[in-house]
Amino acid sequence: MSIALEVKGLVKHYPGVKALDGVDLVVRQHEVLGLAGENGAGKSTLLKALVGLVKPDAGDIFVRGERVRLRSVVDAADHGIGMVFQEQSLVPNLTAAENIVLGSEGPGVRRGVYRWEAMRRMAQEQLDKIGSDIDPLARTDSLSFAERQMVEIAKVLRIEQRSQHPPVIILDEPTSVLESKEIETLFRQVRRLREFASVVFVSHRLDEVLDVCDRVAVLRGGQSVGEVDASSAVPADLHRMMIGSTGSEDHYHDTAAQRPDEPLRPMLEVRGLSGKTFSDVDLDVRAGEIVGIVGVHGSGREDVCRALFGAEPTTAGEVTLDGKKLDLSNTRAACAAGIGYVPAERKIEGMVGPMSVAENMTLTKQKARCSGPLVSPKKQANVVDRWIERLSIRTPHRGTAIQRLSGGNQQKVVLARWLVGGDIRLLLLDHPTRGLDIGARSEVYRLMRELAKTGVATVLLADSLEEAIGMADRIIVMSDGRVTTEVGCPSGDKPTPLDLVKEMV
Amino acid sequence: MTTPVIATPDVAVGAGPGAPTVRQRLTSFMPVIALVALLAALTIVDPDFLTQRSLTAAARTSSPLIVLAAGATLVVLCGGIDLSIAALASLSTVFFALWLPDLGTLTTPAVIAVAGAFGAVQGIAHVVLRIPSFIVTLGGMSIFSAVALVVSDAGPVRVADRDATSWLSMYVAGYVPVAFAVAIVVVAVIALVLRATPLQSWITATGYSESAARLAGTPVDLVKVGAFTVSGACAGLAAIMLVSRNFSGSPTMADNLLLPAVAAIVVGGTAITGGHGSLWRSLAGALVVTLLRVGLPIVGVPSAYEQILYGAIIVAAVALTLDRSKVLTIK
Amino acid sequence: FTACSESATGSGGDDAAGGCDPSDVQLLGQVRNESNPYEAAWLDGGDAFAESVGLTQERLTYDGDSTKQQDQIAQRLAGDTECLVMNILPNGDSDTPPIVEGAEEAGAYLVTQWNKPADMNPADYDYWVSHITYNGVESGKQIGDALAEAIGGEGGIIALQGVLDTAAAKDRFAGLEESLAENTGMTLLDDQTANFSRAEALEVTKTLLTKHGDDIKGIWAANDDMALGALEALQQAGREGEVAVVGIDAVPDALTAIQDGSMTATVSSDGPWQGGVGLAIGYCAAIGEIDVDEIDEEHRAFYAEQFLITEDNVAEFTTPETDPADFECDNVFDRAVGPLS
Amino acid sequence: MTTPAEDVDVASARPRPRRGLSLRDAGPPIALVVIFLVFAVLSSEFRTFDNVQNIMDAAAVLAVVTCGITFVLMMGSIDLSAPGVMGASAIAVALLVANNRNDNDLGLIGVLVAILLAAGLGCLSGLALVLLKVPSFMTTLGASAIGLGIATLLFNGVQPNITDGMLESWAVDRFLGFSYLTWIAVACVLVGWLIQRYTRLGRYAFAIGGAEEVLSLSGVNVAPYKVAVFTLAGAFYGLGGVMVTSQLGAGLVQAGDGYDFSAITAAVVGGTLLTGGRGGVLHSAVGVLVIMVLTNGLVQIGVSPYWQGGVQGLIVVAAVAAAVLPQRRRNQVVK
Ligand SMILES: Nc1ncnc2c1ncn2[C@@H]1O[C@H](COP(=O)(O)OP(=O)(O)OP(=O)(O)O)[C@@H](O)[C@H]1O
Ligand SMILES: Nc1ncnc2c1ncn2[C@@H]1O[C@H](COP(=O)(O)OP(=O)(O)OP(=O)(O)O)[C@@H](O)[C@H]1O
Ligand SMILES: O[C@@H]1[C@@H](O)[C@@H](O)CO[C@H]1O
Ligand SMILES: [Mg+2]
Ligand SMILES: [Mg+2]
Repeated sequence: MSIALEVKGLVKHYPGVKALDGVDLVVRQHEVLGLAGENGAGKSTLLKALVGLVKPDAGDIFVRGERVRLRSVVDAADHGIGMVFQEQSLVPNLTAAENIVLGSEGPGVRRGVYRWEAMRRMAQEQLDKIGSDIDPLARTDSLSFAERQMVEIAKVLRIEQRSQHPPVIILDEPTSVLESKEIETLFRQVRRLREFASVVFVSHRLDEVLDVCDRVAVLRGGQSVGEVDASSAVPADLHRMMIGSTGSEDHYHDTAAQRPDEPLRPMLEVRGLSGKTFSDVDLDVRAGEIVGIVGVHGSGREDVCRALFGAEPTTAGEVTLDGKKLDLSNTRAACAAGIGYVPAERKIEGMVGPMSVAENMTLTKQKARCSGPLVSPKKQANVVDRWIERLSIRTPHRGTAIQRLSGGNQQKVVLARWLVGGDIRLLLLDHPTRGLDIGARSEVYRLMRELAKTGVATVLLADSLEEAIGMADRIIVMSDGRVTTEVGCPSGDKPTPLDLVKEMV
Repeated sequence: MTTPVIATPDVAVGAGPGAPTVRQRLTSFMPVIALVALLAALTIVDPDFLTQRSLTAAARTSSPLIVLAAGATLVVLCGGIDLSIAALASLSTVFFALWLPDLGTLTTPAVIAVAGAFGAVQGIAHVVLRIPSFIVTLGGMSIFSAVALVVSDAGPVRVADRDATSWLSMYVAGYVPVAFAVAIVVVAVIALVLRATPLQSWITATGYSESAARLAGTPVDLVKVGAFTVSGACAGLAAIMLVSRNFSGSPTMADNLLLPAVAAIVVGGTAITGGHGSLWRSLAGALVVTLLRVGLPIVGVPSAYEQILYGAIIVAAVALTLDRSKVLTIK
Repeated sequence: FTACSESATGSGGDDAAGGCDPSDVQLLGQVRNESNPYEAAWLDGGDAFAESVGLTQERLTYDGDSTKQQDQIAQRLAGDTECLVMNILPNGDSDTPPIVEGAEEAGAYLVTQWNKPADMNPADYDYWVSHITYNGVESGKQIGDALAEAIGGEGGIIALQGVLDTAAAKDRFAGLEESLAENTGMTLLDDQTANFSRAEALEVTKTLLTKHGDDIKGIWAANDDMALGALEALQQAGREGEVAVVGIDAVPDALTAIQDGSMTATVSSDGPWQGGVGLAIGYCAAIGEIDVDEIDEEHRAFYAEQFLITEDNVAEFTTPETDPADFECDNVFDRAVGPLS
Repeated sequence: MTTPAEDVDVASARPRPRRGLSLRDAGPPIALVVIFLVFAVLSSEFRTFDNVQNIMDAAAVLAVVTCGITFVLMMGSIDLSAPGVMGASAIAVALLVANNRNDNDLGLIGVLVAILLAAGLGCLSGLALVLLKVPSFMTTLGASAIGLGIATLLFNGVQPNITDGMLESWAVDRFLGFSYLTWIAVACVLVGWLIQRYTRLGRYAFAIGGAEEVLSLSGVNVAPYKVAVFTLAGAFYGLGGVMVTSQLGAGLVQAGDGYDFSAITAAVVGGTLLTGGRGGVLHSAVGVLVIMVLTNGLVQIGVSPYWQGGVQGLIVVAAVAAAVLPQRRRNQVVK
């Protein structure tokens, strides 16, 4: 197989970090290459260099044997390289069709004038390829997260039209927000792409990587540390390479009984909670209990979470925490009552990008940075550094802007925000492990369990059914804004995903 | 690790690459550099410009603008804008002149408090009704103007008792106008309070990303209302400075200070989109704008060319002062 | 504030000695802007005077911005004030006191025009040589009377007021009210402000024309700019010639309009003369030709002569020119028609 | 393989995504109708056809200026250059068509040149924005000052009055009861809407307000579009300046006074977001009518001139508040 793309000795420094430290990588034609590595290993940086968004400090990129300097996305596209970014990148107020053809409208725009019908057709063609039934003329911001992801993939596939050469298509964590049906469609598409293109695929779900890829290259600390043949490797092999030692197998699989034996005291009681997208929700969470909520798109579970945090209006219902009635009118009251919330859309809602790790971490809990009403920089530094260490957050410094961290590390900071005060009672976690590597996930799981042990109640909207089953003590099934069933999930007597799916339909 | 998470392990803290680089330090001095450059240019054109008397006059002249800009900077940092400051300052001059005979020494605090309250009302309208601050304060601007016209009976109100504001016309150590010193103190006090308390990070978070701030439990609404309140109070104080110079209140006295005040904020390098910036930058910005407003004609630039130069120089000044690494997209 | 002192400098304060060498005198004229004909002509008049005595005039404009005016004056007074003569159009009444005090302290000869607080008098100061204005009540009444005559003493009129918080606007409107009291057949249907602006007058007049329709027989405008805007509105409504229009200022366009019959009357105010004579008075005081202490009380603050201009006498005013004789030290008060009331 | 939690096919249960207009666009028109009806009830003069005509004629210039500013606001930028740009074009056109100051008689070509001058000033704001990376707030403020400077230079102390029959007739002659200026404004709104809906420039302006960085990631070089939008806006202001000159029969340096804030207000009242990405020319047209109906109505019902500004401000705030009511969300960002 001839080589489509080769990277030699790529180096990229950021203030305080060597994101890439002499990476070598070979992408062959007609293969799906997996790229694995912990959060912050340099995957996204490497891939961005391949589409001209990151200017490497040293090293070479060869496309079909020819050394190239990629200056921009257009430049890369002309060389047949295209990418779906880890963070969504669609224009929300344009139609899906426009997003799909954006920047290379071809016959969709003639002499600066839009041909809406042609554009719709072009977009439809792309969407058909991936079997999506999204309305091409729908405004993108009216689509769900997953639908938008499909639009992104439909968009990157346009590269076929752009370059005469077999394209290289890069997918940076495309599955982290997809449903399994959509993932299957995507994988079918990836396999189809292999017929005429090369694909670079990144995911933190290692089984997934091994499933769809032919070969997997592993990055660690900005260096290539080897590769495996996907057909013969198991996730543990990858994981070992990623962390450089024998990794603990501690996944979300419930290991030992964690709960104290005495009956758990009820902490959160929700009665008849109704809002725009949910109604008559009853929910109990006891101290030290993790309750998972599962449901399909539009089940309203996210809005219930937000409502409990005072971030979504409610029309009826009563909520008590520790027997005290909760004020649901604003997030301040929720925080004061000891509730913490980790939103799914980290980039927009979870963190304040330009602010430092330290400030993001201590935004909420004044105890963590103040003596009296005054900020004590020393105290803040102490607390923050302690948590950086505690959660193994990879950051050059507590003063680094959080937007410079890798996704997984950003998530840890967001989570830490609720812990630094030491007064957390109830955690509402919306896809808390989205985009996290295995290690980080285990960290988050361990953290959740430890918090549970200290009596913190948790509501978890999990990334996958397995995660929900593994972590939760009880699972609530929601559909159409209502709670339909509750499935017990005690350690030692866990249901299977299949059992759950049965309950859900 | 099996220690309960709530327990707190000890970790050594090291200084490191989080500290600002030389370049970052330089960009934060840009407003001062712009100021010095402008002063130098004016001096080259007219060497008489750089005298102690002249600088003292410029300092005194700039005081109300500094105070106005400082207050409004808080609103801008939160991501909003306050278009009412000038009209509110005009109204405050009228209040001061009208109330002085009855309230005496209490007039100053009373005017500042009332102006602050008017600011607060706008802030509350903004956060409760969810109307863009641009519109709320534009409405505020016309309402304050109307009230000022009516209560003043559409004319200046003389201040007979000049002693009430004469302290602002004095000089500290013979050279520094008290009004200027007060302006500096206001900037310093607000800046210090922000810095010493969580307010700074709340304001910054609100300005950069309101939704993330809110979901982090930051008191976004309170912070905004607070910013409008301080902005209003600063308009009140600026009004008193104007009265101390004009010996009267007038319903349109400060109206023309709106654009210079906002220009001062932007020239200082504070991002009009919120988040990034500081009061010190606005202080430097206000001085730059003052020098341009009074300096160009004084050194003999003819009126039409003065406008053209003013336009070109403020743009150039912002090109110099804005730290683009802190502002993601320039709109 | 124990460390505070009264002033940053020690200059000024002494008596207006007036011993300047004519060539040392610095002349400064300040108006709102150079983008309207009246004020541009004012500064040109100042230039003409300066040239006649071999000097140049420093031209300052402040965009109708009170604070900018104060800032400029303060800055200028912090510079070289030796033998400085200032002829200034304060933006509003309340802008005059600080200018006067600044000039007094710096020892600069000051002439102000149009606006000053009623209770403030040049006679109480050493360097504030004179204040010149036109009698707004009188001019407002004069054009009111002319309007009454034009509509045959009978019918409705509308009034366009100036910037509400200026003395000029209020005095002129007071004059109209006097005229209304005398011409009882004339009724005021509506009064609105158009802020001395031509564009605003156009819109307001259009609206009032639809509101009152044919009841409107005349339009009283507090200045010519607004009168000209009203004329445009009439033209656009197809009613030109049917409604009488009066204004104040005698700007060239208004004179043309009077000539061609579309406008009824205006009142002269002579920009070039104002620009020249203000500097001349200060200049004469600076070089000692005039002793400030000995100026008649009634010349320290006076109304300047003004004329009602109608079709009959408009020809005399169409080409206003400065007459150097007006600016000779003996003649500078020739147009004074009485002290401010 | 892991099984994502949302593992069941009920996607069809989702409401269909919205494609066209929705309730949240209905606020401003409703406000317009309500305000109109209130005045109509309060004043018999207000509800005459003559007065409606008058309102439309009075709205013409603001409508054209607002058309221009809408594109800028859609990008999330701001434009304060209208006063200077309009002043420059007003003086320029007055000096280029038949007038009392010189022998020029360029007619329509003069109009075109004035608009080009204005477009050039707009272009200058845009260039400073993309090349110097200075926020539009400042570049347009600067461009306005430069425009006023140029206007003052051209004005040169003597009022230019136009004698050009064509330009004068625009304000006076009528077609179907409305002045030519009003029809010009209608045409501008239409052209503006077509640009916004059917051209790359318009859609990209909209997209820039939505997510500028995404356009760059998609390989679109946004800089030329930004410059083009400011240039287009400048051209609209230029036409506005020409229209003011036609109305007043004279070129005034102050022709554009106050149009910056009133145009922004009109656009926002119409539902255009200052943060960009929402609204449009039709929204703005509704906003312009709201403002003009208010201005006119307050005079018609006889509110004291002292209070008019204040009452208008209050109603604008109330109208916007009412219009945003249906779209209020808890965690909504309002700047
Ligand atoms: N713009 C930037 N400025 C500074 N540092 C950066 C920047 N982008 C990335 N980094 C740093 O470079 C390193 C590699 O980041 P990168 O995003 O490539 O990781 P990743 O492997 O994609 O991680 P994840 O799996 O979490 O997405 C990280 O330490 C990150 O903090
Ligand atoms: N009945 C409805 N009417 C309008 N919008 C709805 C309705 N149901 C759901 N939605 C929209 O879809 C979203 C679905 O709710 P939510 O995201 O809480 O469900 P979810 O199961 O967590 O979805 P996901 O699988 O995408 O995480 C709501 O926020 C809302 O925008
Ligand atoms: O007569 C003029 C008026 O036109 C107006 O400008 C104010 O007062 C005078 O200056
Ligand atoms: Mg990544
Ligand atoms: Mg979800």
